[in-house]
Amino acid sequence: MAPAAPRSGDAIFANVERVNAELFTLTYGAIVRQLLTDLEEVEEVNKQLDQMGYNIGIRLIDEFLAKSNVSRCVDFKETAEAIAKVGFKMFLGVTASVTNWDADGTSCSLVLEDNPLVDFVELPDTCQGLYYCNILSGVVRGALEMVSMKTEVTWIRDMLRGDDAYELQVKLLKQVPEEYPYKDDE
Amino acid sequence: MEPDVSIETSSMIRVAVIPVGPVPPNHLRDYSAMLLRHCTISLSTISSFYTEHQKSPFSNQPWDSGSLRFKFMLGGSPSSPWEDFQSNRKILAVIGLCHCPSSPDLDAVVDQFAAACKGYPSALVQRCFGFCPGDSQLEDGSKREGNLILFPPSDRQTQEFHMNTMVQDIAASLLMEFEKWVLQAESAGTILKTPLDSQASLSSEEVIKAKKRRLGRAQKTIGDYCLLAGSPVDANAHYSTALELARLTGDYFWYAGALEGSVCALLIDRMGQKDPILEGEVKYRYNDVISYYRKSFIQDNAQRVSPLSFELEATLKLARFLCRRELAKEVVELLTAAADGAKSLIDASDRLILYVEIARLFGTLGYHRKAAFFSRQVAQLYLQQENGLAAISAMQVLAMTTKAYRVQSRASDSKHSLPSEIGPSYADGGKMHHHSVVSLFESQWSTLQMVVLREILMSSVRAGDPLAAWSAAARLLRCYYPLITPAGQNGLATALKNSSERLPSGTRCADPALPFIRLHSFPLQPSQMDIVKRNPAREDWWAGSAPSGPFIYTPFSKGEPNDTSKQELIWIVGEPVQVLVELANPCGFDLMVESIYLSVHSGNFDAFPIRVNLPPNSSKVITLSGIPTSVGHVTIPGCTVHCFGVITEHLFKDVDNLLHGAAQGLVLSDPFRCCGSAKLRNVSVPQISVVPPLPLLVSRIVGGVGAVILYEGEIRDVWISLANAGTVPVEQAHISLSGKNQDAVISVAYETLKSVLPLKPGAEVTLPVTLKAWQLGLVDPDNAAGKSASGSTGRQSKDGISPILLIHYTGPLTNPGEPPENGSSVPPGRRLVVPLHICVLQGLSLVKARLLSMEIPAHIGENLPKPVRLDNGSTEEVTISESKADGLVKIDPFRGSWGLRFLELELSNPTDVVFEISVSVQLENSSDVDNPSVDQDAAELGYPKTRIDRDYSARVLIPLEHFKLPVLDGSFFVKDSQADGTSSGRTLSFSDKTSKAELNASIKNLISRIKLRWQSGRNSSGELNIKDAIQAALQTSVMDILLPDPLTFGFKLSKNGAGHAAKLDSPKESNVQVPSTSKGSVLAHDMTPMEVLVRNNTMEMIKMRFSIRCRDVAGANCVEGDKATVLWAGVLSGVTMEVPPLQEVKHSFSLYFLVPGEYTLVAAAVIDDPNDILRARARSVSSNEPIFCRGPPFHVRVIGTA
Amino acid sequence: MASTACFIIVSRNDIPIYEAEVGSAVKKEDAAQQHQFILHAALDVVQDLAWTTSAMFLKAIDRFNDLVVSVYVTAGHTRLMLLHDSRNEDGIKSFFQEVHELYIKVLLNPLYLPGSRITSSHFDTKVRALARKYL
Amino acid sequence: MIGVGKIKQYSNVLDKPLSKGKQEVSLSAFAFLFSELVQYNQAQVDNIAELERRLEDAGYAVGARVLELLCHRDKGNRRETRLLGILSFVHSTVWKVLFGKVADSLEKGTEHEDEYMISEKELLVNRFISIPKDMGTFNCGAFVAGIVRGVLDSAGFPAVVTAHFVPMEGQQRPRTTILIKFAEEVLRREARLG
Repeated sequence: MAPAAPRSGDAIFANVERVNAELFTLTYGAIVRQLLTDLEEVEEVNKQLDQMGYNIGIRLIDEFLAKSNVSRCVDFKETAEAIAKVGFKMFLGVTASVTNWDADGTSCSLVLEDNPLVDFVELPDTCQGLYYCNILSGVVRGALEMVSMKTEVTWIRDMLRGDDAYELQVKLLKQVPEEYPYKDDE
Repeated sequence: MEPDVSIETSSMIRVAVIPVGPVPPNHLRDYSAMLLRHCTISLSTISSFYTEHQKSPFSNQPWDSGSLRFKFMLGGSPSSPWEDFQSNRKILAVIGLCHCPSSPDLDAVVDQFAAACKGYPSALVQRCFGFCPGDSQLEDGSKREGNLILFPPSDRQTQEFHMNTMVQDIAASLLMEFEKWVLQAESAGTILKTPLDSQASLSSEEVIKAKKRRLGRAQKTIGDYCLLAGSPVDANAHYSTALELARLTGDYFWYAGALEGSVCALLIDRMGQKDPILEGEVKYRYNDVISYYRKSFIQDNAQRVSPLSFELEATLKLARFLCRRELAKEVVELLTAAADGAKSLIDASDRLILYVEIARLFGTLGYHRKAAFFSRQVAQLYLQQENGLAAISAMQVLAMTTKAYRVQSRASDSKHSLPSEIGPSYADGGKMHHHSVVSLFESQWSTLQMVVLREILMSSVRAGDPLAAWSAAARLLRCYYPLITPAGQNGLATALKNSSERLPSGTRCADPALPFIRLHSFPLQPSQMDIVKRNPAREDWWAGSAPSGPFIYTPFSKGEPNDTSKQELIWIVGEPVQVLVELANPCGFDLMVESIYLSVHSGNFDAFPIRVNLPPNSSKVITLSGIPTSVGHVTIPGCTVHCFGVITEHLFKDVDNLLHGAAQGLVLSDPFRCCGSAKLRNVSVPQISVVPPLPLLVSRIVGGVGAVILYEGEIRDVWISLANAGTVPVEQAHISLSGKNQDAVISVAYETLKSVLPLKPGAEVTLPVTLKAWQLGLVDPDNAAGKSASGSTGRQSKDGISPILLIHYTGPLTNPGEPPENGSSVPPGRRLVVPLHICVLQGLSLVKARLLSMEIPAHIGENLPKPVRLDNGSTEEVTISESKADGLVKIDPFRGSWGLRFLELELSNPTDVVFEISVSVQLENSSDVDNPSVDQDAAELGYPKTRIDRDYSARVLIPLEHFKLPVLDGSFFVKDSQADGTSSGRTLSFSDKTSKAELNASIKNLISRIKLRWQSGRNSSGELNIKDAIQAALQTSVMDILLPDPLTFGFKLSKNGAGHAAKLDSPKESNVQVPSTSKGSVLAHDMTPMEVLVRNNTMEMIKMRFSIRCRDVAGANCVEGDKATVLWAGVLSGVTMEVPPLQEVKHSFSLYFLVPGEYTLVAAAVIDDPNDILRARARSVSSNEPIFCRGPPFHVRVIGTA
Repeated sequence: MASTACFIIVSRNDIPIYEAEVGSAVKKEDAAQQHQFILHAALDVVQDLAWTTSAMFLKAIDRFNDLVVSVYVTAGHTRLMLLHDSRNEDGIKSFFQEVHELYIKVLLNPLYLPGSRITSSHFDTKVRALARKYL
Repeated sequence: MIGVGKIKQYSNVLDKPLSKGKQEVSLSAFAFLFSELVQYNQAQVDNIAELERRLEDAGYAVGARVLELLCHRDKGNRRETRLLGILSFVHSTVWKVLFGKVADSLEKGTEHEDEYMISEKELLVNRFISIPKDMGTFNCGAFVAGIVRGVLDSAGFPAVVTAHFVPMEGQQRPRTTILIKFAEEVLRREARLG
């Protein structure tokens, strides 16, 4: 069941209110820096970023559904496409491509050529093991959970680690009926 | 070149000041100081000494405003080849300083001085001052004329005045000399040469040239003298002519000189006031001066002599003149230019002077890095000359640079303040802001810093200053070890050792070397934790104040380091404390710390030093201990370390900052991390306050180590001994319980404790505590879990479940040491926590309890069997109870026991010890209120003990008949009917609940009278909780046990009846039979009179119809029916009678048995219009339903006749 | 290319955050140290000069013997300092400008703490390349 | 190069040209991110002051970079050496780039010589944040204040910068004023430069 008239990401992005990407990038950078200072352990930082992302995801989904009249798509495939083509575009102004579907269509990859989070980021030796963009995986996870898709989101490729792109693998764990989001940290 | 030159220098009269004869240094210093005070003498003051011989050449000398300037050259100076060129370079006067006491012979003095003056041909005036002369010297001196002036001993002030006049005199005579000189110079003129004028070839035109130039040079020189004479205007006049002439003759060098002079004259004239115009003028002219000096550079004799030094001096002079922040740019340019000159200077010492001057000027300009740079150049020049003095100067110069390079020793306290001032900034926010962290490590320019420190080290070694060397090496090693190769590190270590060998033992140094020391933690002894704030107002002084230490609750504890800073510690005078610190040795050598101890400035703490050895690249956590010595606050900024032969203080704060920087990647490395030590949040020293000595109780369980092991329900005493280990008596002590299973503590001998107060130091008291083991079943789930965890044994010695004795105790309110008013705050109390570790073992256990009933029919006889219920009768109590003792077990065959019930308890003993159990029943008739002798009734029935071996089980029978109530009386029965109300619909007025409760109450009452005690081994005994079991067992049939039937029936043979029978047949037979009958047997074919006794057990009259049945063995009715085997007389059925309350009614009848055998008589009654009580008792539901009542069966044995 | 050239970046807190001897002359340790001493001393001059102009390139602001110090002050008062014996102002200027751009990129990395040492090896190689190109 | 689809890969970020500052992301994306920043820090602190300090800290990191970037890109490598210069730089250049508009006003403190105020009717970061009552005077502007301080401090104009709500008559929402108090060394230097 294809959504009625899914507006293209670009169209929406053109209409939504926007801010300078640099402010966004630098602010995110400041956040990561703070986390590194506070938590000290890179692993902890990854966790925290993912958590933040999750918090965002579960709130962001409504706006997404509202702005792009993507009618709630039940099909995981459609959802993935929507995220990649519309979601990323309307929020970050970049488009992702969906690839590497597995046989039973429960796992795919969102591939980003570039994303505004990482301008001029270079991992120093002290930060090896940091998933700088981990917030994105959280967002995707959170958002999908709100359309009742429990997923596992992991980084396959990370340009900061010398890969040629950012690849998020999204694995559909189970498609649960309506379920309210829990906030495990508070 | 000359040091410290300024534009004004050319106006200064040089005076050589030389000691004459031996002069002790301190006096020399003193005298010269007196002299140096008078370096400017205003003309006005010297007029008195001045006498104008001929017309003074200084026509417009400013007598009122002008002055002469002196430049005293202590120890004199060699005459300069440039004297002719700049007259101010000449030594124009010589002053001798003589300490008369040390040189008695004044003539000798005079000669010496004269000799000395020979060295200064240019000197126009010579004076020798003789200080504190003896009387002889005085008078001898007064005789002589000449230039020996004696300063008669007198107070300082007069001496000063004397000195003043003397100098003025000198000034005057100099002035007169100048006049002479000038006059003759103008007339005669002199040949003025400088080293520049080549001596070599005096070719003809050279000579002519010289002649031409002479005039100009003379004018210039005259100008110089005018300046010296303090007459700028005259000077200026001469200079201008000189300039004119010099320009004409192309005598650039002298031109420049004259120009310099003119500028000086200008300044003198303006009395040093500076306005922009003047400044501009000076700048302009001096640039000329410089350029002309440069012009005057002559190639051919360049290698021998060059005007360069003058050019540089001029530059420096100008620079000094302009040296202000606003003009920094120009000054810098000048100085830079001057610096460039350095390499082309021929004389090394000139270069030295140049750099010194440049450094100074930069310094005054506020360019400290520049200054440092040139100072370092100077130092290097010094180091090039291989001698101790040079080395010392080098060291001193380098020391000046340390500030700029941020490597200064702590001895110069500026750096010392650094940590402290940033201290708070991050102590508050846990994490520091990045930028502020950065600024913390401002200017860590390690490359330079290491070089400088190395140079300082080297120079101080050369200069033979071991302390300086040590400190430099220490700073190097501590700050830059990561950049130094292990070999280098070793080198520094040896450097430290070597220099320490030259130091007196116990030398302190402000700069710490190794190891790195950080605060690790404050381990808290329980004694410290359990200090309780004392509230003298209230009796329970500890109430409301939690013990200090880790128990304080801080609302904002986000795990940030700052909450440790909030923490407060209380230490007690005289009680040792411990602090853990971590040491790190990140270097490649074994570090031997001779001693390390906490450094406490508050001076009320005795720290115990210890000795540590740190292998290469290792860290250690060590415990430092000490004893607070006096009340107050203790602050522990760091540790005092004796290492590498020197004592240093290591501040925790510094290391904290260091680690901070390391965390931010701003410092080279984290010494602890690189020793493989984990990172830990930097602990800040807590607020430590020391309180006066307190008593200190220590407890131990007598004879018991570890947990007290008890069987379920066991009761035992344990003895706890308390000893006062403190130095103050315990004056108050209160024991309270806390923790789980508090009821396990039956009693604590509070009084014993109270009685021994005050408990003197060293005294000890032992108090018994009676414990009762709780039921394993009843322990709460969490330790039940623990139980399962700890296996089947069920040992629960976990602190979790054991009760705890809390003993709050205090010393005297004001401690003897100080008067109460300053100890206004009451010394705190203390809390001793004595956990009573109880471990309960499963003991004797009740398997189950059952109710058994036994029915044995009674045998008929002449007299009724004593109804058991009568036992409760108040008559002849004792005997009855005695008889009962065995009656409980034996059963009277005649009486039988109908509806008798037994409680059977089955017990098992899973333990490995033998248990002896004894059941006892308390005979207390609580229901019989009107019975006066209730308490007497509270006698106990002992049962013989039963022994249960290990792993066996046994049964105990308890007859319950004694609980039967005598009367089915209202008072009790109302209660009972309530109890039963549930079943009878009419008693709805009673709520189920209460009725149930009542029932339970009565049951409890019953149960509580049955006790089952056990004993095992010597001292372990207890009571088995069987209540529940019994309750369960009784619940159903409790009514039957408690309540008697409303009616009881008893049969007996009536005697008279027997007699009557005897009449019937032969008397002798009857005689024979009587005993037989007495045995309760009956003869067949014989009329046997009997009677039935009906007793009313209630309080009301009972109307009823009753009948008697007789059955044979087969149970067939043998009275009625066709083949009846028994004939009868009297009424057997439908007998109606009324029995008054608690009365018996007799009904007689006779039976005639046809067949011998066994018969059974039973009486049964139907009660007419029964009352509630009866209904209730009978549990009848409806009101009209008849109520039956049936007596126990009676056996009759019928014997056949022959 | 300059025979002697010592390039150094000094943070606004006067901490050297990058050092490179980029001269063609054979490296001698004590010489290198001397270079840094000169540069360190020059900071005094810079700190005054920097406020007298809004230009970033301050040209040659100091010298010692035949070594000249040229300085480029960024907006954030990070100072690019070059000690050199050649007199090729334009080359130096463009060198500074390009390094400045590199520095900005480093600075934009949120994981780089302003004022701390620049450890990126890419940066180093690029700077040296620029030195070869312009000095 | 954001949002331009396929872009060429760079071996290293240093090869990547500096952006022209034209790229954009959706406001809500920033809003979400920012609220996470606030929430995270809120969880780290005990009191408002500390929270504001941390936000300011975060802002500072941004400001320090913005200064360097903008002076290079938008000011053609000119440094601001005078007080008014740097202020207008903040008020116009920085604001324009970061918030898409010049700040509403830049005024000099009336009573204090060393105080200046930049005011915004509706500061970007305050548009989507509603302050719970119990947080009293807390102002997310602290982040912006931090940015300003970062710019000023890095440019050599150390100052204390704070954000305040200033109620406006006729408006239900108060405006936010960034109060700048310069260190006296700055004023002294200004005096010297004349």
